[in-house]
Amino acid sequence: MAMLHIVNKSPFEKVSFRSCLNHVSKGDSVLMIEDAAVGALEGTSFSDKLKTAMGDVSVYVLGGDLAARGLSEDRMIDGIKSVDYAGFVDLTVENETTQSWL
Amino acid sequence: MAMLHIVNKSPFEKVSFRSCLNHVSKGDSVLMIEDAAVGALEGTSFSDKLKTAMGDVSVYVLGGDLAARGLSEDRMIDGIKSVDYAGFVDLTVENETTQSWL
Amino acid sequence: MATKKFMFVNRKAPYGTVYALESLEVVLISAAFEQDVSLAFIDDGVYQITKGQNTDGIGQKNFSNTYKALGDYEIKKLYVSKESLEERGLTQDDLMDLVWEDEDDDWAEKPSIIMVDRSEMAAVMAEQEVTLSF
Amino acid sequence: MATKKFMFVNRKAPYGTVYALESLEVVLISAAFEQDVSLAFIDDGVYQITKGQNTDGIGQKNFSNTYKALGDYEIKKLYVSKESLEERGLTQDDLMDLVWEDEDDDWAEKPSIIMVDRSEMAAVMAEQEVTLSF
Amino acid sequence: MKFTIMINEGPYQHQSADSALQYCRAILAQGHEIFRVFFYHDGVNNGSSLSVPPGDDRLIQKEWSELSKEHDLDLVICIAAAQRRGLMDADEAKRQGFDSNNMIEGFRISGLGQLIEGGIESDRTVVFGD
Amino acid sequence: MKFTIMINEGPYQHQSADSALQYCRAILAQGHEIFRVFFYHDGVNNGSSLSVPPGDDRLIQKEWSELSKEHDLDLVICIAAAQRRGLMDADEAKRQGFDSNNMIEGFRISGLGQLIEGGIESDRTVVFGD
Repeated sequence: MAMLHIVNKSPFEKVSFRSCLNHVSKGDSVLMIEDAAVGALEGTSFSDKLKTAMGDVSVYVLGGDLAARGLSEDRMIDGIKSVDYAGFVDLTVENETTQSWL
Repeated sequence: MAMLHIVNKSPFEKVSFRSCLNHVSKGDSVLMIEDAAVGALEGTSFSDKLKTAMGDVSVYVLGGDLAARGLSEDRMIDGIKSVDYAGFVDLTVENETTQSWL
Repeated sequence: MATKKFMFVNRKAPYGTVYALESLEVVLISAAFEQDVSLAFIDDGVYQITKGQNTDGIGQKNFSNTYKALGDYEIKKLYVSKESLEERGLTQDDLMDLVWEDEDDDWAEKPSIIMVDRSEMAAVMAEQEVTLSF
Repeated sequence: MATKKFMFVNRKAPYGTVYALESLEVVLISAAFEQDVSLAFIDDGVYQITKGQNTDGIGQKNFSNTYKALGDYEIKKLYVSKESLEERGLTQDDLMDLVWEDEDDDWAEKPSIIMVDRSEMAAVMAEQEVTLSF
Repeated sequence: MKFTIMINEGPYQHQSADSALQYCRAILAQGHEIFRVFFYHDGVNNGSSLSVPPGDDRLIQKEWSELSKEHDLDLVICIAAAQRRGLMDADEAKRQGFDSNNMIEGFRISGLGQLIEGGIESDRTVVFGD
Repeated sequence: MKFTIMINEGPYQHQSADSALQYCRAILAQGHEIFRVFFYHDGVNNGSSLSVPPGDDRLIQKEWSELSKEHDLDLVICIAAAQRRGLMDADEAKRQGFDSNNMIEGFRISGLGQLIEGGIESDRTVVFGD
């Protein structure tokens, strides 16, 4: 069963994002919302960790949360897809289960 | 002026403790309270970082918070002193200023 | 009612925040619904089940004994992250001795704590149908 | 009333929590007390002053323009951590152009943002008399 | 598809209440069903009737209340969490001997079993928290 | 020595309210003076009058209220933060047209200037939060 992992904390502030990536299964999806959106950027101290994980999982970011923090989508790591809340719902439907990394 | 730095978050969960240690001045004191108390243990993935800082600063832990999490004082890094709330007040008085690393 | 695989994920230390306590309250209620319940203790969540907790100095109630009652409620799968213990300088010896009694085996006491590494924990998580985090 | 050195330490991203917004409200009030005010932006606090913030997608008010008003309130020392920007893949170009007008210099606009490394930030923090964190 | 949502944080302090609200609106807009929204921990404060934020800010509690009315949502506040935090409806206030109450229309107070039932009865359970 | 304390989190959810309470007791036990305790952000919920925790748990709001009475403490709840979160005394409730109010005795509502004044007037300012 594929799982949607929802992360909402900055990878620079809390360990939850890393913990999530340490516990995903191949074929799962990871969605960054709220403060976690800042993790989508290329060229950060976290981006290599995320790019490695992207070999196994699909990664998404809630576009509204990225924009709120002044970050434009063209600075994202290649392969990350931006979604809106409708897309968030779609991801929940497409994956059989969800886990929030609080 | 000497400063008392108060940290209250686990160094394994949040970056605030490391951030504190990156911004202390020689002669300052660091007090671990609440979830930060777990940072007092020897032999963790954080203990080397704290021991290095102890060359410049004095480090204290609120004993009640350590005990609440099932950790005994004999497992602390050498040189860390355990205090109670009265000792917390004393530290606030002895240092001219305080900064809480929230 | 249907039976589903429920997992309660505990990532936070006790007492510093209320999540550990109120999570445990949900776990106890879940027992009444006869679901297939697992608990995961990862990251600072491992501090929830350390032995020897003493809250006299902080003015909060020590609720660690409640974990010992989980076996009586047929909640007997407590997955603990090996890596999380190691990073924190802890071993399984630092954890409470949590057990359940197997009625099919003359009520023999059996361990509830299952030590797993990250890939094993990931496999357990992948099997769940409802995952609640606190 | 006495004049003291006040520092407001901002370590958290805006919108994910209320701290950035309510911290800014305190900073504005402090101006009325004519204190010697400094702000520190470290760790995720640097996201508070990025330019181009657009909150249309999250249902919250965009308050980033308020930082631009700080200069008018004689709040003109905004210390920003170089290392925090770097770790996040940001540069000073990603921050708003925050300025104050120097009345002793024919109201010339001068930058309020002061880029500092960790040891410089530590030195600024060590000078403070009242440090408020949110 | 049927959803249950759990919300662990109160309004304003954390974004989780905002995110959950937007997510619920998107669920409904796509024709899915919300079986239940369960408010736990400080999340119970989303049901407060006494909030008066600045005029240019959102009033999250009222948005929940109105969404509930419009879509006949089942918004459940955990009684144990609510008692700790001082959130109560008129009946509970009366039972406890208080003159005042502070729960906004559209929510109801019930036990933790409602959360587990939501997990069992729904196709998806999604948690918003800190 | 004169202290001002700021508390950023509500009761129960985070330990900061507990820690601050114990710290204030220790200050007073040593004969120091508490100039002011300022409740900000969710910290305003420490002033709620409607909490009814389980019988074997502490009632943090009442402990503040009693400490205030015993030592004539100045416990100040930030009005802007309180309005966002639905915490109000009888006067404010009347002004806003509400039938109910939920502020416990021993606290008063005022503005953010009280925090800055506390910082200026006190020898030490200590912050408790998340």
